[in-house]
Amino acid sequence: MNTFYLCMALFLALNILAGLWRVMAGPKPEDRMVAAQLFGSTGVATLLLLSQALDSPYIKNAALVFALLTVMAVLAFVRNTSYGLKQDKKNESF
Amino acid sequence: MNLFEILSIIFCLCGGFFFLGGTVGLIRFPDTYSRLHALTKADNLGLGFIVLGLIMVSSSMPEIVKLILIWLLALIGSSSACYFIGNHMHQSNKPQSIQDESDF
Amino acid sequence: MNLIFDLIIAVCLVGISMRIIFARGHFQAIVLFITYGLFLALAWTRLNSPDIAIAEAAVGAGLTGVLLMDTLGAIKTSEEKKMRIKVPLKLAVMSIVLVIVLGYSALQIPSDFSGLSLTVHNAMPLSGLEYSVTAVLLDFRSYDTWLELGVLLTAVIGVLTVRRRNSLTGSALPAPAEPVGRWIIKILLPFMVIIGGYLLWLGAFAPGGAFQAGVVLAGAGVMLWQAGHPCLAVLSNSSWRLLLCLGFSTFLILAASSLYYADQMLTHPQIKAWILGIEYAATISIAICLISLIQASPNSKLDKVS
Amino acid sequence: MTTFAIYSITAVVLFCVGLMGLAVHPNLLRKIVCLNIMAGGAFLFLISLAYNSQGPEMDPVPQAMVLTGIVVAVSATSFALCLTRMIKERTGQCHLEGSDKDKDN
Amino acid sequence: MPELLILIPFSAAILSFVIPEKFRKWIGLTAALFILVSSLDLNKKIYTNGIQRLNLGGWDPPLGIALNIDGLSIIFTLLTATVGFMVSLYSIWYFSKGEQAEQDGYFWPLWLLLWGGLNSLYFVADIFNAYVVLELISISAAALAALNGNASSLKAALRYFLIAMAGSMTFLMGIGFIFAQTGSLDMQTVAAAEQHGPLMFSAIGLITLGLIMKTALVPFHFWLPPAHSEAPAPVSAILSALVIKGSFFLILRFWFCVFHEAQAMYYTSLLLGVSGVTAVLWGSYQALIQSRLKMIIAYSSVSQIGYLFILFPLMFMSADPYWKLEAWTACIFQTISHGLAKAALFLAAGNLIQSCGTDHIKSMRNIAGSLPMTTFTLGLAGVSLMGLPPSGGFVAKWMLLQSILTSGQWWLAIAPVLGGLLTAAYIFKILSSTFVSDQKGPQKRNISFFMEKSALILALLSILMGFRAEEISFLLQERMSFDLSGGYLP
Repeated sequence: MNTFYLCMALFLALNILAGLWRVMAGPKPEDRMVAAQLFGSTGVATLLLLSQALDSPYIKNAALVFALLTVMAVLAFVRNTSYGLKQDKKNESF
Repeated sequence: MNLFEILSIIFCLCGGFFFLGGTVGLIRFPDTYSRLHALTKADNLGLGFIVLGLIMVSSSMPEIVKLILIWLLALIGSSSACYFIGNHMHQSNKPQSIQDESDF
Repeated sequence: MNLIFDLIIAVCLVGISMRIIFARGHFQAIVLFITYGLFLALAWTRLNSPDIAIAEAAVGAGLTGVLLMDTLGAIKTSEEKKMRIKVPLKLAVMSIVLVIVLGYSALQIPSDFSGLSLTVHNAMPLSGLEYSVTAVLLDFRSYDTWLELGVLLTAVIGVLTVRRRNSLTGSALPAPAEPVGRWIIKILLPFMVIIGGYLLWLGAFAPGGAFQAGVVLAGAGVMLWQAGHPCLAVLSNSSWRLLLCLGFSTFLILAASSLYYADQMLTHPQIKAWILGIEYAATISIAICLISLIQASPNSKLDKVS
Repeated sequence: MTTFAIYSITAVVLFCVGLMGLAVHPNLLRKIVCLNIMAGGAFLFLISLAYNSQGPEMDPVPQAMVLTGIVVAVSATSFALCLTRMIKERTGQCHLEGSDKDKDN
Repeated sequence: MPELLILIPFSAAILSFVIPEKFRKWIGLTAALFILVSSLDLNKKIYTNGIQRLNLGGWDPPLGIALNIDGLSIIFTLLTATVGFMVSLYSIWYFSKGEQAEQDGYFWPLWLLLWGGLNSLYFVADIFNAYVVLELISISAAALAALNGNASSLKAALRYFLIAMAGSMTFLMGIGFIFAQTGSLDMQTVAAAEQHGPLMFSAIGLITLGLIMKTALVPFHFWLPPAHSEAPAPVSAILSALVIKGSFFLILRFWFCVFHEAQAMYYTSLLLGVSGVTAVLWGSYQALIQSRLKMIIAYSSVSQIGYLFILFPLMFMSADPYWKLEAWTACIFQTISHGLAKAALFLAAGNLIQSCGTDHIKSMRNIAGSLPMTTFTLGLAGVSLMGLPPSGGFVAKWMLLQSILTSGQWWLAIAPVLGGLLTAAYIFKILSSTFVSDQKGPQKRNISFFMEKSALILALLSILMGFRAEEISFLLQERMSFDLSGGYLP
């Protein structure tokens, strides 16, 4: 059974590897960011499968943290462009 | 091998299939919007199936709750990230905006 | 099967690191670096170190990503066009020689290497803790942890010095225009706080602990700040400063009082409550320091202009 | 080949790649990223040692060392990035070569 | 109690970070006084009672972390306390007026953290602990180097910091190799373990490489001159007199306490010797052709660091234990006298800059008339750097030359002979320009009494330490926790 999960994890890791092509090819920064997003959810799945395959339940916490925090980089990406600053001035309230 | 394990395998395979679809979409689709679309949908579904597959073999209730929580958080995270990227693209495609690909 | 997995992770790590160096765009390099963090997290998982995996997931995916993206946003220029990196032959040869020498000696590591695991294992009952990594961090080698908190504090003071800041006043960002930006914060923030607390609680007997919890809480703070909330700037200047040095000074007080009472620095009664108290102080201070590092680095006046 | 051998050699390679990148890349942001690659290599080496240990459990000491190291690396990275930003603001450049003149005066 | 030397600076740093800015300097000065007193007290204890080894947290090494206080630690602690106290005294007035005033609030917490880090480094007995302390020192030193806030100092600080971080990472990798070989982090246990084979070879290489990057030995010296010359005067003094000595201290600790893998050390020591001789000549030559006073002093650091590394080939090639001991003592003497003299020079240069507004040699006309005491300080410190009797520098260079000649390695003698001549040349270059009298010189500002005095005292100490040579030799020869041929004493 564990071998199966490991195989699945391997398969997902290969998926990420394939997705790396998009990061390198671009052409727009958004494309690269989309690929990074793929790595976020695939990474969570890989961590979950590995946790099952290696019988270490605490890895699930790593997946949890990963799922929780990946969006931060995207937020930072969106903020740090001219658009982010232009739009921000319209709405100053939280 | 009991029924749950078989179900788990089936679900995980389904999940893997969706992930594969997402990756193929990311690589093959012609423009950013459709890539974004393919990717987010397929990946969230794939993650859902994998979580389902792992729930089948998990032993305790807290673990199941944690798995579902992970899926929900990933769902929230990736859908809003998708929105941010899409919205960002939409805005920056308007004239007078940065298209500086060498630095970004 | 395990070995194939290991090999693929290894090849990916090396490939990505090479690509980070040779990539022409900085943005691409940063996205690749985030991926590098993900693969490292997979490697930690495979190597049976959930603690490091959690920390790497939080740091690599969250904080370092934000730091690098923010800096890239601040430094982007049009003058520096795409440049191809050329490695001088001499340097390439030197690197290869270094790899061969170090790799050869790494292969000589005896297979019966046991490290300190037995020593720690035998001392575990005396420490009053159930989880060995936490025991090493907070009990056996607490001096290191103390100084590590000192490093974090020094970095904060360093950033404040470079920025000529005395407080975080004026460091708030404008709020995002879209409703989703505000909505997601409201959804995710409670989860972050709860999960941070959960990891802290877990640290006493399982992988987790002060640092992981601190990073997740710091993530919550940084998100709040990204959403336009003043975040740490709502604290009064003195309480913010006190919170920054909370962890370091807790250890300091412990060191001084144990020197006075027990004639030996950093000893404490082997009761769980003591260690947990230190751990809680360390968590808060780690979170506050990390948020301050991110929040203090932009210069509000200059960044808005560019 | 064992898991330990694979990871320790990878660690060495990552370390050297990071060192080389630090030496050749003129851009400061990239230099700092390279420094983090080096750190990743050093951490991976320590953890592979912990994995290799023949004790009753994984050796916790290298794990604690790496946790400490990660905190230190994050602090150092953010401090260095802050300096980079400041240099960019002052000189308009993002590398260490060239003149050290202030942009303003 | 030795722990106080760690506790006092750290508590003062926290206190000075929390309280309002105008009180910070008084906290700093009080702490400096306390540290000076307790290090003198500790010196007396070690001198009479012998070395101390303390376990922290109630755990014995290798499980816990220990502190190891021997003659070497004491000498470095005393050097740091002396220079630190004088620099603190100087800084109170230096940062009180003009454009320096806004740096005052930032200076004290960083400097006290740095001081605490240095003191913990001198007591270090655990190799991973050494890494953490080194990082503490690097970050605070880089932040201090950037204190000016102008573009060139920021660049210099970042260049320094990147090298220091690369050095730390290399050092950490070396720690990994040592741990892999010996399975321990405690220096005493590591020293007792078997050490041969490629693992230890790599470890010695990595650790030495990492530390010489931080010590700015040629060819890793390029970061030093800008970083030291762009910083404010007290910071330059701290960086050149103490911070590079900190990483040099660690090299000594590792080479003489931890390692005893003879073959690897033999080859590495040859390399270090060649680099050292090159550094002496190259640094002095560069100092000679500079036109700014602080650049001359900074390049002089590059060359003076070179002398320290001549120790290594002497130690591993000379067979006679007596001359080994002589070389060892010479090296430590050189460290102390260079620390004191260089701090005095940088403080005096700070006085000149505050007085003339610039540190170009050409604009320092008539300084001897308007600032006689500062000129005298420059002269005294110069005497020590050149190695004229009766200065500490003379004792160091004399002993060095003697052990070079008896060991038969004539090529090493180039360094003290040629280096001494070049040093004399650049010191005279500085001094001669101060005596040019020029009635139309720019308006000179007055310098605070304490700023001149603290520089002068440091210069005097670097001369006078030649008279206390016996006590220092006693500490170095009888109060060591290790044997010079490698390994800890039982």
